[in-house]
Formats: sequence, structure tokens, C-alpha cells
Amino acid sequence: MAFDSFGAFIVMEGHGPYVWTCYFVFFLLMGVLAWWSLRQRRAVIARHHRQIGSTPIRNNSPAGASFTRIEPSHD
Amino acid sequence: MSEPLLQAVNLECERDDRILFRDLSFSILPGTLIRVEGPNGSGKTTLLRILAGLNDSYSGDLLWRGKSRHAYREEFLRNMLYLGHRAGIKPLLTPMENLRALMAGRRSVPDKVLWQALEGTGLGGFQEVPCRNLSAGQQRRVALARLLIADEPLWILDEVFTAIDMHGVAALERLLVERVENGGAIVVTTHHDLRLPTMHRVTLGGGDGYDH
Amino acid sequence: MWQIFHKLGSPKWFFGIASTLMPWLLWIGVALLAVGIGWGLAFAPQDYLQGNSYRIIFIHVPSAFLAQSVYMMMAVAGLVTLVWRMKLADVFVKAVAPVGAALTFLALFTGAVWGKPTWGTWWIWDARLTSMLILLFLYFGVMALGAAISDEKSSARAVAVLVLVGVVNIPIIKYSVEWWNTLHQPATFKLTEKPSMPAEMWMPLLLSLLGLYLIFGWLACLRMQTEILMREGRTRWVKELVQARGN
Amino acid sequence: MTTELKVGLRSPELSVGTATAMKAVFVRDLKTALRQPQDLLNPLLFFVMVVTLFPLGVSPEVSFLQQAGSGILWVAALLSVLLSLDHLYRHDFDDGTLEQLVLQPQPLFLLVLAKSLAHWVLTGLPLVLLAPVLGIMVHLQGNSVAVLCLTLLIGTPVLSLIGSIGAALTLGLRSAGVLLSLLIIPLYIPVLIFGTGTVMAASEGAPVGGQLALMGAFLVLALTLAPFASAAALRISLSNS
Repeated sequence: MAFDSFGAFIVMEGHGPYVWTCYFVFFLLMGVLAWWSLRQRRAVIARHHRQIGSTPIRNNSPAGASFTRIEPSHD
Repeated sequence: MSEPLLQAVNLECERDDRILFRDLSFSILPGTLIRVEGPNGSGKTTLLRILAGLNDSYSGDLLWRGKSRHAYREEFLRNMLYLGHRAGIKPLLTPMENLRALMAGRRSVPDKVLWQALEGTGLGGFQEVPCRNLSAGQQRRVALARLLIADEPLWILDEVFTAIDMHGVAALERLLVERVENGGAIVVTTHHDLRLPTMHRVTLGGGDGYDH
Repeated sequence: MWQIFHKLGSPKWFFGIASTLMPWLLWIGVALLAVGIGWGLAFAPQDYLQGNSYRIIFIHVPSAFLAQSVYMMMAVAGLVTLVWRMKLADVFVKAVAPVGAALTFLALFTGAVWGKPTWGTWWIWDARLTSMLILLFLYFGVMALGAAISDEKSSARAVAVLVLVGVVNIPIIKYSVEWWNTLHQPATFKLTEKPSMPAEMWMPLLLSLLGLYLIFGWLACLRMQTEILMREGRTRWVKELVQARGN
Repeated sequence: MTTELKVGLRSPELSVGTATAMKAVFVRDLKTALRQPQDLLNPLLFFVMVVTLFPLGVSPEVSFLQQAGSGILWVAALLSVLLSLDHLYRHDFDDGTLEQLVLQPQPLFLLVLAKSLAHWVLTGLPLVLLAPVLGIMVHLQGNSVAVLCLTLLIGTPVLSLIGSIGAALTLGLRSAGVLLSLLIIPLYIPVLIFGTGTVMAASEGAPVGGQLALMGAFLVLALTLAPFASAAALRISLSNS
């Protein structure tokens, strides 16, 4: 052990704030990255689940186009 | 019988998660005209761009005279003429300058011939007018002038009849027929009701476009 | 031969391998990192010049090292994309770019915080910091281009070209930044290039570097799986996989 | 049967040489640009205005301008090249001439090189010619002005060549302009560093031959590699349209 006490370990002769900030940000960012990546995968799987349940959207069939005007009703 | 110029083998193209076509195989023989048909959005333009070598996002093979087209790219390009939706005409230049620039990388054509070609498409007297002062149909004709002097055996023409008047369409049809009779190979898409004696069809958009 | 190569590139095959590898990567990685950092923070001797602030090295150097090697890996994957059109290579590039950017940011951040007690300022235009900053820009460029092109195949190839252009430039950028640095400030601290680092210092450093590598591997596998699931949603094996997992 | 057909394959001898094709591309680009001179003038005006901002925004003191002058001019030149890049392929892409360029039976990277050179003649070269005037306005001393022009002369073609890659990659995208800057600025940094560094060394009376040679090496490297990357990028972008 390079330090005499736990207190000395935290303070690190005045350099503690710098060292701990770095480690905090490091773990925070890595944690956020992991959490975000896991959540993203879960979201994709959930979306596929929903899609399997419903029927796929059909390709719009241009043969059915009639170009009939649609009159909005005014009542 | 003469060998095919270009062969498509099991072409498949997917766009935005939609399969435009798959297992598409056909051969382009000299002396034939192939019309690519299908409703809007069925991938006609995409197919033509793939055939012309502008679009690489397909799977399957394209063979140029029996060999891989990729390996013989320069020979293929030398023997192929493509006219797309976008005419390839710079609005700031005159028809003469445009035509000259379009031919420049392919072969040297005397100015007199270019002048005559423009006259042949009905642009006589407009040769030195900046293209932005011409109508859409006239600009289109500048691009079409290439057909009057082109010696490439394979033509790939996307919507050539767009913006051309009735007389022009009839004359253009005659040009295509004559070309095919002389042994040229032509692939076209058009919404114009084209009926030529030796026409083959490639129809797209048969399925619902989804892969189940 | 080609069969094997194509099998390697098959997303389905990769998905299976990744699933078995991932727990190992994560837990061994976390263990190594914990040991390395714990050792480095509490047991490694103090640096006689910089005091305790040097203890940042145990995350700074691994981040910086990985930030650069991730870009190199992306460049190799980019080459594979362009030459063999292997889908998996592009999946790798897309999945890993944000991780690389995050690591570059961490290297910059820890470098800046380390600079405060050492140089008395948060930021100096030191050659290392500056070239890392440019590396961060390169990562952002890759991510922005990838996001801007909607067509999957075009996006893959465009990004591959950009990554390769970037990789040709990295040595040039590094060299020019170093030259520029000597022009402006002839005396610089060389933090990491200690003439002799005692084993009690570099051993924990090596451990945390290895640990971070493995954790990166885990993150890469995870994100690549996500990317594959997004792209291959229509294929049967993905549907079966999703159903097998249940709700 | 085949002998009756009038249409046959074209023999390679009929094709024109690559040099002719390159010249045609170059000439067409110059012609098109000269028909719309305002577009040519804009990057130049931008260059002058950005340089003007520094004395107004920071300090008009001679000592400051002397120190920062080379950097200001280089940054302004870099930005105005960046601004003009968006047009490099965009018009050709929109009117379809780019498709025809790619389909020419010629090595595409050489045609792209011709286009990049045309771009330099139309934007970089005028900047170099204008630089002495601005150099005097920011109080650069006699020798530095000449060195500045020399660095710009060697450096601006590199900017055009590298920029061409970015322009080709972002072709046909929404908000291509900002994205283009994002991609290209990091790649411009070495040129900027050596451009300004050389001028500063010259103002301190140090020999600059080595640095100019190094910039020449950048130019050679860009000339040999960038057209390949641009050509690949163009194919990709066209594939996407």
C-alpha cells in the first residue's frame, strides 16, 4: 500500500480531486455507453417482436390507382 | 447466331429494405430491342442504371460478351451509350458546346458532323443559343443528337420520349427500328406505347416486393 | 477457402460466436481492469516528479491507446468493405465509431485534468492533446457521414473511403502537429515516455490496458449484434431468434 | 449472318486519348464557370471580408497583425476554398453530366484530376493572386509576402484535391455543406500548419527551403492519391442516387 491511511488515499496529497474526477468520468462514460448499447439492443428486439405479431405492410400497388377526386364533405 | 452483348444473371436489387427484383436473368442480343416495363417505383430506372454500370448495389452477375463486366469495364464503356433521366446538358453552354463535351471523351467528331446531328434533331438555328434559353424538349433533343452519330452497339435509354412532341416521337421510333435492323442492341424504358416488331420485354414489379 | 471466408462474414454465424464470447470478454475485462486500477491507485509507488496525479495514467493511457487502435481497426474493416464487400466489416465500423469517439474524449478529458496539477493549466496545445483532438474530429466526421446516407450499402462504402482517407492522414497530422508544437513551445513535458518506469507502475498499466481492450471487445460485439438485428430484421433466422427469446 | 450487320464493336483505336478527354473536361469546367462570373467572385470576396474581420474584431495594431497575418490569410483562404467545394460536383450531378463523365471509357481518376485542377484554377489561383495585396494590408514584411504567396501556390491545390474527396462523398445529401466542412477540416490541418509555419519562419529570417519542399511533398501525395479516393467516392454517390 502506497498510502498510510484511507484518508490519505482519498486526499492523495492534494491531487485527489483531479484523480477522482478522472476515474469518475471514465466509469460514468463507460457505464453510460454500456447501458445505452444494451438498451438499444433491447429496443430493437422489442420492435421485431411487435412486427412479427402484425402483418407486414404491403407494397403500395400502383395498379389500384384510379385518380378519383375526393370531395371533402362540408357539413 | 451472334453472341449476347450483355447478360444479366440472377440480378437482385434491394432498396430501402424493399426487394425491387430478384433472380432476374436475360440476355441483350445484337439486333434486338428490350423494353423494361413495370409500374412506377418498380425499379426500371434502377435496373437501367445497374446495366449501364452506374449503380453497383446489386447482387448477381453482369457479363459483357461472356466475361465479367467488372474486369472489362473500359471495353464495356466504349461500346455502351447511356441516356438517363437527367439529360447531361449544361444550361450555361450552347448545344454545340454540350455535344462536343459529351463526345470528347469517346471519339473525335468533326464540328460539321455535330452541327448536322443537332440539325437532325430539329435544333437547326439553335446550335449557338445557350441551353438555358431552350425548352425542356429542346434540351432533351440536344442529348438525343448523340443517337444520330453514336456508333456504340449497345444503347441504354431511360425515358427517351419524355418531353418530345409527337413528330419527334415518331421520328425517334423510326431511328430505333432502323438501328435494331442494322444490328444495334437497345434497352429502353418508356411510358410511351412503343410497338416494334422485334421487341422483347422485361417486366418488373410482379411480386409485392416483400420477402417473406 | 472462399467458403470459409464468406462464412466468417456471415452475420448469423457472427451472432452466435459473439453470444458465446461476450460474457467472457465482459467479466475477464472487468476483472483485469479492476485489478489494474486498484493496484495502480492504491499500491503502485508514487511518482517522484508528479506526485499522485500520475495515477490518472492507468485510465488515460489505455483510453488513448485504444482510441487510436480502434481507428486503425476501422480502417482495416473499411478496406475489407471496399475490397470484398463484406457486410460484417461495415457493421463493425458503424458499431464501433461511437465507442472510439467516447474513448478519444476520455483520453482528452483525463489528459486535460492531469494537466492542471502538472502544468498548472487545464489545456495546453500540446502535440498529444492536439492530435487527439483532431482524431476526435475524424471520429465525428465518420459518424456524421454514416448517419447522413440512408442507403445501407452506399453508406458503408462512403464511410470506408472516408476512414481510409483519414488513416492516410493520421501520420501526416501527427507529424505536422509535432512540428508545429516544437515551433511554438520548444520545451514540452513528455508524460508517458518515462525513460524507465518501474515494474510496479507498468504492470498495472498493462493490466488495465488489457482489461479495457476486452471490455471494448464486449461493447463491440454487443453493438454489432444490435446493428445486425436492425439490418437483418426481415430474415428468418432473426425472426426465429427473436421469438425464441420470448418476451 | 453477323457480316450483314452494320453495327459492330468499336475498336479501341477509334477512342480518343485520355489527355484529350481530360482537356475537354477542364475546358468545359472553365467555360461553364466563366459564363457565370459572379460565382467565381464570391469566394474571393469572402476571402477579403474574412481577412478584414480580424483587424476589426481583434486588434488593428501592427505588431499583432504582423504576428497573426499569415495565419489569418491562410485560414481565410482555407475557408473560402471550403465554401466553393460544394459546387464542385453538385451542378454536374444535378444536370446529369456527372453520369456521362463516369461512363466515359477513360480512367475516372484522371478525369477527376482534371476537374480538381479546374477547380483550383477557378478558386485557388485567384486567391494566390490576391494574397499579396492582403498581405501588405496586414503588414507582412517584404520577404514574408513572397513566401506566403509561394505557400498558397503550393498549398491551395492540395486543398482542392482533398476537398474533392469530401465533395464527392457528400454529393446528393441533405445539408451537404456543413457535413463537407466537418469531414474536410481535420484533413486540412497539416496544410494549414505548414503554410503558416513556413511564413512565420521566413519572417524570423529562418531558411524555409525544407518546409517548402515538404509542402511540395504534400502536393505530390495529394496529386497521386486524392483522385483515386474522389473517383471511388463519386461512384458510390452516383450508385446511391
